[in-house]
Amino acid sequence: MISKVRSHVTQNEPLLFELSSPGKKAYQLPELDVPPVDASKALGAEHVRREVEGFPEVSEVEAIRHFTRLSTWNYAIDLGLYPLGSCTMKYNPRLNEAVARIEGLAWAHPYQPESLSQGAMEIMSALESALIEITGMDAVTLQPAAGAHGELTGILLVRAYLESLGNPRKKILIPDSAHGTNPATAAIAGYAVENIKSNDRGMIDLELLARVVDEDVAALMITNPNTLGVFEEQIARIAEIVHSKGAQVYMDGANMNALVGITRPGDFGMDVMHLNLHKTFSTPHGGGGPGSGPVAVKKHLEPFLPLPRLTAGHAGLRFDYDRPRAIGRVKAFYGNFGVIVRALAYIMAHGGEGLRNATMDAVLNANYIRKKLEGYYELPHRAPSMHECVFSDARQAKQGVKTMDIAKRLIDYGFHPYTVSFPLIVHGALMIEPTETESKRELDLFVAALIAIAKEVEEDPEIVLKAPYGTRTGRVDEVTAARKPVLRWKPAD
Amino acid sequence: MISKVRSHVTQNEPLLFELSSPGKKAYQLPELDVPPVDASKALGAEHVRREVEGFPEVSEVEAIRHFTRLSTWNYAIDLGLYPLGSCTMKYNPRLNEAVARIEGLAWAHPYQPESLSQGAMEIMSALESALIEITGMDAVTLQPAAGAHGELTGILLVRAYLESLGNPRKKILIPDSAHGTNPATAAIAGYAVENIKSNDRGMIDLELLARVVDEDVAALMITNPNTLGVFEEQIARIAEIVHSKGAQVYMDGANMNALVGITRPGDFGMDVMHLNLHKTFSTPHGGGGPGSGPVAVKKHLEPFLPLPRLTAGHAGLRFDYDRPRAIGRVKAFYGNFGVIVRALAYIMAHGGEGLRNATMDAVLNANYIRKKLEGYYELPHRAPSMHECVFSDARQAKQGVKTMDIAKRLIDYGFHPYTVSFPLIVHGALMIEPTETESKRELDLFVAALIAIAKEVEEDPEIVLKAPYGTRTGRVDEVTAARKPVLRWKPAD
Amino acid sequence: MLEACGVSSLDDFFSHLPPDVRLNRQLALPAGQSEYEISAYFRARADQNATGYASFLGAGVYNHYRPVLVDTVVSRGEFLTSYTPYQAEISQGTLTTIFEFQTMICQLTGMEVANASMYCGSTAVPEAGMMAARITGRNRLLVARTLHPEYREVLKTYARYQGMAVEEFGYTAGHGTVDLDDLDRRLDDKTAAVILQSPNFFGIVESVDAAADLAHKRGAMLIDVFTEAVSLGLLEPPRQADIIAGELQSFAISPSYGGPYAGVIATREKYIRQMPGRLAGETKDSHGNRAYCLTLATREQHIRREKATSNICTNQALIALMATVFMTVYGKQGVRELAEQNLAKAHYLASRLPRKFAGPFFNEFVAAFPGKSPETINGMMLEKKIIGGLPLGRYYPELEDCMLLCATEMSTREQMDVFAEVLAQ
Amino acid sequence: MLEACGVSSLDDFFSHLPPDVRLNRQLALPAGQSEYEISAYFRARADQNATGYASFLGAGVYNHYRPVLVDTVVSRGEFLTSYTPYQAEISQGTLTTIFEFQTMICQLTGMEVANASMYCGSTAVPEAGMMAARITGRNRLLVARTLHPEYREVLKTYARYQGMAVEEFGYTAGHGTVDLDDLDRRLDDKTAAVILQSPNFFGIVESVDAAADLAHKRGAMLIDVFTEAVSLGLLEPPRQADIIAGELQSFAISPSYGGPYAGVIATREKYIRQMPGRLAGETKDSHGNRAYCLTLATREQHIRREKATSNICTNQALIALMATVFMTVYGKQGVRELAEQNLAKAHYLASRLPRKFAGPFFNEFVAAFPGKSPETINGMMLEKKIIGGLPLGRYYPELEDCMLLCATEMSTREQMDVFAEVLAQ
Ligand SMILES: Cc1ncc(COP(=O)(O)O)c(C=O)c1O
Ligand SMILES: Cc1ncc(COP(=O)(O)O)c(C=O)c1O
Repeated sequence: MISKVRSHVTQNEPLLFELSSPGKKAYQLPELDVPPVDASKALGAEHVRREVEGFPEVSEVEAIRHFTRLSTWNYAIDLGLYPLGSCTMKYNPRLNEAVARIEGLAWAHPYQPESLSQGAMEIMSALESALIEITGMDAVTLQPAAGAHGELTGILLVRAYLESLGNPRKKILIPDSAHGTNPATAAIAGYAVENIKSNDRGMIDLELLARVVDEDVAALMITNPNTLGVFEEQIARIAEIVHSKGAQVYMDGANMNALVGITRPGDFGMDVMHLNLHKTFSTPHGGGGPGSGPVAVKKHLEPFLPLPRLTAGHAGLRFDYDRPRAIGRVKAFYGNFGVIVRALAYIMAHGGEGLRNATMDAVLNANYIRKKLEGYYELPHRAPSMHECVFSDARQAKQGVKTMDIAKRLIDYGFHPYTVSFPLIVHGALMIEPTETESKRELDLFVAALIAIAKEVEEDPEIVLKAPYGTRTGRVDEVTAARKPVLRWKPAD
Repeated sequence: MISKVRSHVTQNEPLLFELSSPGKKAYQLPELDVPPVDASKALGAEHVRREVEGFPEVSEVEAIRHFTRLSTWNYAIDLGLYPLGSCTMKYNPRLNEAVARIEGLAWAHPYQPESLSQGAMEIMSALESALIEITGMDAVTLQPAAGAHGELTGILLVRAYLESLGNPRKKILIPDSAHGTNPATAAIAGYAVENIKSNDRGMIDLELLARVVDEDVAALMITNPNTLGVFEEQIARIAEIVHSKGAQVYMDGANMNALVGITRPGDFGMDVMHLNLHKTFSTPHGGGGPGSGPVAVKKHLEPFLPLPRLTAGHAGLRFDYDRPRAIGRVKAFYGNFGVIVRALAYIMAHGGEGLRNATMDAVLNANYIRKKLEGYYELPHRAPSMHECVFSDARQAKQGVKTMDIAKRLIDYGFHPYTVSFPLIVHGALMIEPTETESKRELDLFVAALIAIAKEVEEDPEIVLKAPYGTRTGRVDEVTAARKPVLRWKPAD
Repeated sequence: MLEACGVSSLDDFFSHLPPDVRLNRQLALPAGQSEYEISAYFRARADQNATGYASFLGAGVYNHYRPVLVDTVVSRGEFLTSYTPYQAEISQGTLTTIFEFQTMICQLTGMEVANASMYCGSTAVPEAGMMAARITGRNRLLVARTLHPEYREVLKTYARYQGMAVEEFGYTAGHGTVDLDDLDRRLDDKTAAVILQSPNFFGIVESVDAAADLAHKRGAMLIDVFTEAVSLGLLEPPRQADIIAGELQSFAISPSYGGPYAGVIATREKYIRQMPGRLAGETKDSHGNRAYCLTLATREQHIRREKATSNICTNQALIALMATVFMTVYGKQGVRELAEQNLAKAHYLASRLPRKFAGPFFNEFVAAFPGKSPETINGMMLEKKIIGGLPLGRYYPELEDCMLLCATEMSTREQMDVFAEVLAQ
Repeated sequence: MLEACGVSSLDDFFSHLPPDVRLNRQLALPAGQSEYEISAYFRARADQNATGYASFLGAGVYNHYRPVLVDTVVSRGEFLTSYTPYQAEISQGTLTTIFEFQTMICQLTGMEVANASMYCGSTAVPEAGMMAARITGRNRLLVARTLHPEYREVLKTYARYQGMAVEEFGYTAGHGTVDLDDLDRRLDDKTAAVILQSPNFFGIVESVDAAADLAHKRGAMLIDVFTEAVSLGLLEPPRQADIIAGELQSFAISPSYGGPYAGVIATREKYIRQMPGRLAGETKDSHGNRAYCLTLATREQHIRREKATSNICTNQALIALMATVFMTVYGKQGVRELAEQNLAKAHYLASRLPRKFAGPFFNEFVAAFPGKSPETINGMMLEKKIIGGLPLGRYYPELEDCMLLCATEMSTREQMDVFAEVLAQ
């Protein structure tokens, strides 16, 4: 009945520290070609430690087996559909990994002379130009390390800009559907957060907006398409309203995968936005990162972009540090260059048309899933879906089955779950983003699994409540983990 | 009770051809920068095919998922102990993979000018010298592609040598404990095979040998340590006896992992031998290959080594094609260079002392297992073990359980089985070679598993007879496979 | 599929977008290219960069050997292409490695808890500063001028709008260590934390505990920063520090022109709930087996929103895994031997050059060339295929005739001799 | 562990070896080196080889792009570090890929069965010859002079002691294709097989079926050989052949100075039991699920010993997997487009050079330079960072003023223009 997976022996493995035994080593250093130095003499005995207590000691084969065995406990894009809403878990071309490791790029030191860094700088400038074309904005900084970091950068730009006009203002408006990083960012930037309620179509309520926007509002942080996967149809009007009171519109671009090649934030009134290269532009998520969150702005914000700015000099590209109005630095060096390389490789592989096709396929796949499942799961908002669709567990909840239970049961069917209980405006949300790289075959299996689970909920909810069964690790007790935190290994005494 | 493994969901996957759908592609070619050519015009319509019928059409993500999913159905050294007797499944340092892929080596064309191949040639000559030192022989050819290929080369050398003395002779003596490639090789080299029975210590019976060696005998093919893992203590005498009748001694060096740094075939009278670089010198076995089977010889056989010979010329290294007495070529080009690179890297990493230590650890591990298991499994030969030990299923057979059943049950305990029913002189053999790269921890788990199985055989043989249970694939019906061979996929009609 | 969706063309999916915001042309980007062309492009760019140069650059980014095992591990699709391990039952691989990472960071730093990673060292510092502000309820940060200059810049950017005052204190001209008197003078009851780096930007080992005592006397916290993780193989960690913020680039993370790297924050158990970033914790599964999961999420933005301890979401997991593999490969003996080699190499180079400061140094030091310009010296070096040190004038006007030099286990005696000889001329 | 073994030192394990055969010193090899030193050594060797040259060498080893996916797949430990799949229950991954390999080789060659791989093309040929001898009970092999010269040498070495006579037949001076009249003259009732290559060593497409008809008339078999697998994307396979022996190096197997490569033998169902090498077959497991296993082992040395069809044991599994991934990545459209590009490139180059033969060619051709020596021409090319073609004099005295040139999808128009211009001078 479950056709996607079968269970198979997988190796157990202790922690490194339990595996460790004195004297084992997995390394060898070249012989020292200079006189050895007595550490206590050179540094002072009080500065020299006896040893790194508890540090592991294993052989090379134990090391590779350790990590290989652990890896088999993971699910991954390379194994199947990973429909996490808002995360854009698309397939990441392996070519990107290869080019990022080319010696002259991977081993470039950020302080090596600019004359010997032109290749790296050209890559950065090529990506900046591509992102400007894709977003329709006027300038881009590649410095931010991730989306949230881009948000902070963007809001600081807004603040610096407003300050330059005499008043930084007090608050930031954020729809209740927004991602958690939006309000968290606003707070760090020293702003008060005012949440605005979405209307029943899951979009911004224009009347409400008009009422709350005033001279205290620094900016509206809007996600478009929003976290329901819905395009804010009144986006142009929204921008007008915000601008009419001298406030700025910040767009969270995490969902650009729904827009690339179709419409450009710069063309619908956005003042500043960030992009998640690690989502839309395919850097593998690596179990949580790294990312890269470039910020794109309109002309009026350009003077405030972080230091340094990449500029064309007479002797090729150079970094400009002489920008008095800049907000300063948000990160050492120039950004997550390795991720920048991957994103450019991805854009080069697709080209303009390819990027547009990817967007259309992403939207097609989301709508296909929505259509196939709307008969089985509650669809709280009926507005057209873009790259993702959001159901709720309303029907299943009647049987006492929650979205998390359905998610766990999906694992038995051989899939990674969707995003659970986000966005907050949907109670018991199932947020599904398939991305463009999934085949119809994989989507059909996924749909079939969710339909089968819906049936299980009707016939025998218990099955679903105790899932998963097929995994080497049963349902994990997260409550105890938080109540009595054990955050590191300690030798049993 | 089984502490080494737990079962976990693993992805199912159809064959490529079932996955395929028209129009999908995982490749992109650069745009053609020359005029296209009409194939039918250029080649003649009759030479041009319509298409490659049935060839797969999949996307890049489908391709990588296909092979990633399939890979999870395999056991491997990277996952655990792989105690296949006679196969020397040791851990293969990943560095070897990296160096073999260095562009100037991986992309060297065998016909590029010798002046632009000195690096590759130096590597070959460095390995030749190392192998000469390790074997104590006088010359080495790296041309053979694997052990069996080396055997053929070696026997052809013997034949050419004897021919040069006027008589190639008729037969080759081979102990009944020998690997199947030995007799198969002798046959291809045009010799009759005479098997000689081992004595009850599993070694060559000197009286018997003295009786059978005569002027018709071209060579004795001997494996030392032999396939019981036993060192032929009379090896020097054996060589004398064979030589006394003008015959040659060929040593199958597949078990060199027991001798490196301890004793050298060249020092105990061997005339010619092959080495399995993919065993002793750690090229990963890759699911069946590639290998490399260099042949080492004493001076008198050197003139007959295959063409071309690597030699030092005035302008660096060169290949000598002008060797009238050579047996000719056994392979196009110069040998499996990529494997040669790996073997040299392995030797460089260990150094002389490291290689010797590896040998001693390999012997230690085998003896440890022998000691721990001799109380539970029949040890048909009590002679001291070198790198492997061979048990028999005699005790378990009384319960109707055969070595193959025990092997399958081992899989449930999280291990790859030992070599089953080889050597042929041991009925129902369990041939165990742990290699030096295994930790005591892994060995103890393995020993515990075999002991537990021995108990199961006593208490409830049925369990063992139906194993494995934990795998995604149950016991495979090999009989039907051979009776009605299905050797390729065909579209269902 | 279109049919199933009840539309006739892909365009229909976008028909609800206001026409005037639609892009009515293809993006003006070159046509899609093949793998071969793309790798050719990046190889060509790489060739424009420095290749085949010896280098004595450090200053927060160090040239250490990357064991082959590192890429072997992080290239496995199961690690490379998995998401943040929110679904513990199919993420135990990642979760276990994070737990091991947290443990090893604690062992290295002598702290009780460490998080799963921050973006990098430079952003870990302001996060630590904000953490101290929350804990102490104070809003003034005293930062050493011997902290990496770019880290200080980032700190100021972050602090500026949170009503956090950032004030710098100096270093002693003779030893190049923090000026404890200056620090003591500036300490007051509003000071949330004192922030310093050891080995500091000049490569000199600071007496962190002394600074800690001064800070603690005024109820302020001590935040110690490290940029050269390899030093921890040999250096006694600052037991008196309250928070340690560091950069792990030295642990098998390639320089990659400035990123991605991995930062980390470690502290005492009692401050856990004020810590930013993800944490993996141990628990049990429904069968009673040991299992791991992300925990204490109530600190984080997706739960706490504007009240979160930080806005960080995506972190540097895969890069932290590189560091985890590195620490595993070198292990207890290796991290020490590696540190000892770095110490020996740097001292060999220093023995042949005019040192500016007398303080004890690890693998970096400041060389002074009175009357000469470091840029000119570097120019001479380039001709020998050597990238010299970092000229310090831009960051420290008083050190305009100085450069910061670094030697690691990768620096050969031969390269160092050439460097010294060129100087001698 | 020593204790458990009841010995006091590791040496005790060797005490039973006769003292006079013991090595009483350490091996005279350099001390063990670090990863860093070893990779430095091999990089230095690599730099002594040709790097950064354009090349027009083919002659059995072709310069085709290797898709990144190939190493991604073969680097997975589960494929890289597994043994021959004798234990089917934990080897389904390898077995399935072999089954897919066998199928795709059949699809490419038009044969009914293919084995799991041979060492290489050059050793697959004698194996095919021996196979034909077993099937026909005859012992004479007629081999075309247009078969790769080194393949012919290997064939002779193998055949020599098995009482197999190897005789060559010629090619036509005009077209460079096999001389059918000469073949017909030499065919007799002792002839086990006729062996020829298409595209042949000169790059020219042979009329294999015509030769097959002649062979079959005399009850001999026809063995077709290919060295350039890419040609099969475009060329009609020789339906009349009885056995096809080929080299798959073109399918993502790097030239690697001559190996490891992967050979293959394909034939008709009725000859399976005379086939050398491993075969994977489909069957069921105890649950009735489809499964694969190695089969027909009764042909092989480990069962049949001296009566085996071949002595091959270890084959080229991992290399064959590279070819499998390559065929998957390119697929139906790709193998054709790739072949078409090779055709176009070679014809562009040929259009600017004096061709020796008139026969239809794929991506290689013979260029003749009357009065000039190919070596001198190549010398001129080297100065332009171009490695020219293979001088044919060594293999074909009558072609001493000729070289064999190859162009693939990797050859750029620019390189080819430079080549032609240098010649023009
Ligand atoms: C809508 C949205 N905004 C912002 C973010 C934050 O991006 P990052 O995780 O790169 O900091 C995310 C990522 O989950 C997101 O989904
Ligand atoms: C004892 C012995 N001899 C010869 C061989 C043949 O070597 P290869 O498989 O490399 O042809 C083997 C390999 O299994 C072996 O174990």
